[in-house]
Amino acid sequence: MKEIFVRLDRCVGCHSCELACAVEHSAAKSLFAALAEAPVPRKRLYVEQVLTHKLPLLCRHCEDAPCVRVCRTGAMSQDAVSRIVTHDPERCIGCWMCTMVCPYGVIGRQLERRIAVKCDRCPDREEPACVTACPTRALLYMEEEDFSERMRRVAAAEVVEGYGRAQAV
Amino acid sequence: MSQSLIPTICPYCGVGCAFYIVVENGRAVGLEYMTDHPVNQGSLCSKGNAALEILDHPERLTHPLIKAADRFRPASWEEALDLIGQRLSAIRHAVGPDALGFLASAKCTNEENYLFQKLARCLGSNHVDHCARLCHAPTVVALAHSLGSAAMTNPIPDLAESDCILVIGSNWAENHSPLARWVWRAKDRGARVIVVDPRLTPTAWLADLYLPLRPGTDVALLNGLMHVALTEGLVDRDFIARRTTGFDALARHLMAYPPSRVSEITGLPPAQIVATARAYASASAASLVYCMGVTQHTTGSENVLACADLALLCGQIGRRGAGLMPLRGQNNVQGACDMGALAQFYPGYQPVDAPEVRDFFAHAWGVAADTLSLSPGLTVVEMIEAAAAGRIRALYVMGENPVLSDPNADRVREALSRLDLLVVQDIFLTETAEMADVVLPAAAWAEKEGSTTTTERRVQWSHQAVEPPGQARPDTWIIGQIARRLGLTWGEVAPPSVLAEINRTVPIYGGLVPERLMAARGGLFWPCPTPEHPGTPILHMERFATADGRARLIPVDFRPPAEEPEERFPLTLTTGRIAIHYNAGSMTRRSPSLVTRAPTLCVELNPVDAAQWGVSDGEWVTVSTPRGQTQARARITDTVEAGVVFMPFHFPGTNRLTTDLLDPQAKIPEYKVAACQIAVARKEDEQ
Amino acid sequence: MTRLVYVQMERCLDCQACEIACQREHQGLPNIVVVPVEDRFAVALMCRHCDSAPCVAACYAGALAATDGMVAFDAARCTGCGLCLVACPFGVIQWTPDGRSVHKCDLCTDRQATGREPVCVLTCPAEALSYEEYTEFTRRVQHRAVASVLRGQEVKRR
Amino acid sequence: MKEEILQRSIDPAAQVMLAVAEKEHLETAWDRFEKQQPQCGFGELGVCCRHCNMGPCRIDPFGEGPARGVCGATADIMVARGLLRMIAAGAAAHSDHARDVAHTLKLTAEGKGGGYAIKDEAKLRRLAEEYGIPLDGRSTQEIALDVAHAALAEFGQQEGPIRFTRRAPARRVDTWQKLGIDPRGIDREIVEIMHRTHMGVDNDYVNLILHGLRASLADGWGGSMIATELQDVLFGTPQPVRSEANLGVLKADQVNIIVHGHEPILSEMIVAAAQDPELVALAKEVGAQGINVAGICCTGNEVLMRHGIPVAGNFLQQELAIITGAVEAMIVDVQCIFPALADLSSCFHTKFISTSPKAKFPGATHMEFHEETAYDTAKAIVRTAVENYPRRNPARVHIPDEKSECMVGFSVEAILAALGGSLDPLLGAIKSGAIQGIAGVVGCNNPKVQHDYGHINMVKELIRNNILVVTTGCNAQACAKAGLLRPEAAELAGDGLKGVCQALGVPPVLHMGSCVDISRILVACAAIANTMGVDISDLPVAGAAPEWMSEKAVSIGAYVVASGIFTVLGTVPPVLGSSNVTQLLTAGAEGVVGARFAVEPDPFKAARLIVDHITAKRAALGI
Repeated sequence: MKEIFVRLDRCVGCHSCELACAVEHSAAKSLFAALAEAPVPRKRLYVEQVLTHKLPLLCRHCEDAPCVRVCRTGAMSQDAVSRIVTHDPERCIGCWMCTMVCPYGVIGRQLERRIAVKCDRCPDREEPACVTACPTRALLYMEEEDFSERMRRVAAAEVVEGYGRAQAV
Repeated sequence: MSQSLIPTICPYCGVGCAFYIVVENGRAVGLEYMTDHPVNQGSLCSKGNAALEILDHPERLTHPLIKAADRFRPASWEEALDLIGQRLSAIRHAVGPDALGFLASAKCTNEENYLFQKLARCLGSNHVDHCARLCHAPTVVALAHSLGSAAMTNPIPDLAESDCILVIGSNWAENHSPLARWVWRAKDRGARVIVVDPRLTPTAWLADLYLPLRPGTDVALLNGLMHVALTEGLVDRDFIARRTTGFDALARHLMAYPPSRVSEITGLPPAQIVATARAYASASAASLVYCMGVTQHTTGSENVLACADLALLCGQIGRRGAGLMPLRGQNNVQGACDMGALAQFYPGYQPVDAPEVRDFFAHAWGVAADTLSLSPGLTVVEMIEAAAAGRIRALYVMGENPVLSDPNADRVREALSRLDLLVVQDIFLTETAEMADVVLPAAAWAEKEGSTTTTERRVQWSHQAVEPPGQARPDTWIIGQIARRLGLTWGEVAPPSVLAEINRTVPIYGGLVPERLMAARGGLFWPCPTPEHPGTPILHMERFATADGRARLIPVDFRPPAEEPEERFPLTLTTGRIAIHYNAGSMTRRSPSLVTRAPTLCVELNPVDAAQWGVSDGEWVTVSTPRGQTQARARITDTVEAGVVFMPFHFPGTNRLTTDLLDPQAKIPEYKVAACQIAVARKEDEQ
Repeated sequence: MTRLVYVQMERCLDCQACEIACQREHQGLPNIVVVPVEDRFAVALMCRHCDSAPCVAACYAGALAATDGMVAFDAARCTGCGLCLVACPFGVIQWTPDGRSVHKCDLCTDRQATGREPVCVLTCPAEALSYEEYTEFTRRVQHRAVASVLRGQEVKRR
Repeated sequence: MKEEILQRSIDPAAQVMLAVAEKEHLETAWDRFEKQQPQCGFGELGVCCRHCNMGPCRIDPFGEGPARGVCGATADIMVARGLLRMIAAGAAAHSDHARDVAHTLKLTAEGKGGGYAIKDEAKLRRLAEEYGIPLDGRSTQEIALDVAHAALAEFGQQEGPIRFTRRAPARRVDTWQKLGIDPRGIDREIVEIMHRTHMGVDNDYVNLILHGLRASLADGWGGSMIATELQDVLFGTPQPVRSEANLGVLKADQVNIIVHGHEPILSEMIVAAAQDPELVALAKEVGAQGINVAGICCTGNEVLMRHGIPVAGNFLQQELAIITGAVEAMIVDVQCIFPALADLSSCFHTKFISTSPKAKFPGATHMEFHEETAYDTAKAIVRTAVENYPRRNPARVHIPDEKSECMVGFSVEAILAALGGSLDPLLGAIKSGAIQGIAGVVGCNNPKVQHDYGHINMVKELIRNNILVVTTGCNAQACAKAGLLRPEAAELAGDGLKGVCQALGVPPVLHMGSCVDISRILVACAAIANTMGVDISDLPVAGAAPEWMSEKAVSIGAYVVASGIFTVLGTVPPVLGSSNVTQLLTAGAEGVVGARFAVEPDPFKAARLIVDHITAKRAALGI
């Protein structure tokens, strides 16, 4: 299963992922046309900043997800195979329990109603729109093993570099 | 119908939350939140929300009562006061001033406590003490020794600036609830919160690390933390060198407390001890919050010294976010101590055995110097003992309920029954008042004015909102009337004029003049020596309050609790408070919205123990110790370890079980540890 | 956009201040309930003022109505049938002591008329309750999430 | 080769070169465009503001995030301010070009022009009359000097009017005056845009847009028109001439010199120097058969129109030309020149030579060009190119075969001449319906659109519907490459237009010049309107920019609409973030200036919009 990984040092806060997300969740799937839609398409991820650091926050599709646990109507559910947490607007009563337990604050609302909206990993796309949109590749869509391997390679390179420096001394 | 909002200070705990009383036609009709108060920011705990329920309570005392033939009869003020005056004079003349005992009140204002101890001392007795003895006497003793000043070093909102908050023996989530917002704000910034408590309390809910140590092993843990900090090089060498003395001796001493040994004593894994030490010592600013889990031991003073040592060793004191924070219990326990309602101190912690101090006060109070005694008085528990032994013959109790609050309650009852005169001045007919010869109806907090001092040394003025019920009168008035009948000429005793006298006699209160204090929203911090002084929110920033300005590092050794489980009493009883009730419960047990939520005494025990003793949840059990027994409803929970049982002390009963063994220095009883046993109550025992 | 009472559940320390404040404000009937869970957690439950509120759907008398972002209750119309109690997913509609009607959170409508916040929010010592717009609430949660992620990152860099 | 590479252009020559680029891993604008994907939506919508350092500020177009910048600017304000700054830059580009032309005329009149002469004295005299300059008994030089001074004065002039605006019908001028957008001076309006769009000045989007129109009019009826007219005076007014277009015009056995940019001042001299016997001899010496000059972009249009110098391609072909491996020198002046050319030419023997003191390029050889020493510098540049010929690697030469014939040079004067000296035949054809109307199709290339797809399809669609197309800029070159500028292309036109073209022997698409020469279209429209006694906005005419990309195009679009001509854009301008501004430009403007914008990326649908518009205008005129 692929996951969306965030490279924490890469986000420059351009909000492109947010726009791409909203556009992907529009009927027209085009920025210019989406502007005129009703309901207004909603983004499902959020670029936030703390001190000087910028970071896109998006649903982590937690295992044993709190939002699924608290949902009293079954609107929020986790796919048994893909582990993707999705939300069924038909069953949502807008009680906001999911929002209140989400550790990341990434369950949004549809403006016109108090209905939750959240990341669905772009089921119509090979790669989620936010990942495609990120100009600095801060977002990566890949298998967990691949991401870890990538991190290991970086770590190994650093170790080797450090070893080299130590030898030089 | 015009409504007015009168600002007031909550009568319950030492946090000093402020709120408004909505007054209409002279009656308190509602409560409104004061969102701009610097500590509670509008918030109130359950008790604060119910505070108004005691004002118009049907059980309020509304006229003086005199006991005749074991029954109370209403009396006029003249009669009651004259009777008290005559009896006190008679005992004083017949037996001497040392036969008079005075229990002041941490629920009363600074002005009232000041007058009360002034009355005792002008009568020649230093036997004036109050329940601070039962909560933070070790803090007063130990911190005065170590830091030179016995109080919380930093304001409560400072907690939000801490990067590590180490909580030892404090269940502030239930007992000082408004701290929660400040701790959460620190956590939001990434601070680590470590809670040390034998019980998994709601305070421990928000801990990043929870250390369930064995009751009474705090010194071992604290020494262990210092050992790790020292051996890992995490101590603040610069701070130690510049600001302290005694490091070498302490360092040598600590070598005896490696984590492995501390682990054996405390029952905590060594890794937790190491992690705690690292988090606390390496934080850029760390606070150490402690409360009665530290003080209410026979080793209470040593526990406090060890806390101070740890803070000093790591340089975690005298800065924003770095403080040593003993949380005081009652709304004015700090003030009552400041005002000299302590057996060994005049107001402002000036020792009674110093002749120059004695002379100063004799002059200030307009009495002959030899009227004032030079020998330190008896403390709370000692007074009870002296009463039992017949040495104390008259006891004047202002707003305390020793029958419930003192340890070994059965003995307290017995001792009080031996008195020639017991005068109780209170708002309700408490368990102690029921034993009194004369009961005087006092005004509740909102029915009078005066200043109180919070746990953070914040002195705040509380305004009168309504008139007392019936003939109830403010304590200052009552004390003044008694003083007059004992031949003391004090002139006016209204709170502002008493505060003006305090300004002159208590240097740390010198600048807290009445007009300034009444106008200061959020109060002022002592020390505040002059009317121009801004007050001192953080203590010890430049120097400590010792003679040489340096703090003393004082090695302390672990001693086991006085009473350990044995065959007949195989369990360890520990006591404390719950969110819904307050101390002896004379107010909260009469507050409908509170008492309905916690109507009976409970005893918490671990499922393992419950199984062993055949106790099921909700069942009545008998809890007994070598001193006595009581019934309580069992509450089975794994938040206490096996072998430990917990009982709140808000109901009659709990303190029949606790021990009156004392810390030798601070004379505090060991409420937190007693050996006990439990058994399912027999039908006929059920309450 | 309308404000709502949000609960940060991890902050609740079971002090029950909100219950008592609410009870005082509503003539002795608390509309918020703190439910302790396994002695390690407590959840403050009150009417969520659901968008598609099951209680409103269940109420045939028109006593419950979704208006202005809240579910309002009109006691005068209540027949005391109790269907709303059954429908409520959170059990926060309760019988009055006489069993003839129900009571539920009214977001302290009377107080709001004079610009004052609901009492449960004001009184909560732990700031577990907040009365705010949806975006304010999520923004705070997001900020904390970012901060904690970054702390992890900084530890890694160290 | 990847299919998508071929999809980048419909031009077969371009396709060949794109394949070569792909094979040799040479990066082109299309590759960089892909790497820029996805492009910033805030920028696309115009709701990103960097006008002050409290920002950058952005407005969430979906209404969830911020609705105002730090200063409080709404989407309306941000979009309007951003659009105005584009107009300012575009108007500045055209007008600064014009200033140089006027300056060259002045130097020439003073005898200081290094090789320039006055080629169209008749036009000079007509202009002098327009400016109210006495002619009697004065020498050409004296008159030229006065005209140059009069033109130069219009840049710094503080009070209007700008002279050529009065070529517009009186009703049009009246409209401008009523709206307060009759431009006062060329530089002034541009400067005022910069002032008004500074933080905290003009924050009323309507007020802002109106001033944008004023500044654009100072371009279209000022700067651009001055450039066109004075270039005609100096270099001759174009007359129909035949030539060739596309990369196939490069010659394998000759020294190939490409002139690229926008001004004829340089390229005229290069063309002359390339015929210098000395240099031709030198070329032979180094083994070449001769010197071949070809153009790209509007400087190419200038020499194409006046000298029949072949054109190697339009804007997006500037890199492809170098990739042929057969270019000895790419000589550039100003505007629309990729800085990427420096790196790309370094992969070949090609010399990338910059000439303008205003436009330097890292990695280029700078041979600064001044009017006083124009010919000498031109010779030096050409010599450099010739001397570079031996360094050409024949193995890397890929010159596509593709080139098309074209007939170009339809200045207003030339069209009049073709019509027999009067507009009446044209008006007759329009009234009869043989010609339904006239569309000016202009503008750039943009990798957002398949290269030339928008241009060619729209033009074909229009002529099929009997709409006479006049063209300039990169559209003109696209049409040239597609063979639409041949008289034979009349076959592609509807019967009415075909008949007229065949009768006159002209193509159905008339090449009117470079992008400043859109002013010629304005002049033509004004003349037609004046002849018919109506306003320009009443005419069955329209404008289109199917592949526009530059800020100049924004200014052009603005003055065309402000002149009363309905204009269809093929790429979306950064205004959609403000529904108010969008509404004003695409609807509200109609009631104000009698014309509006439309945006339609599909050239067929865009052509339909124009046809419908023209049909409606005809109906309104009762023809």
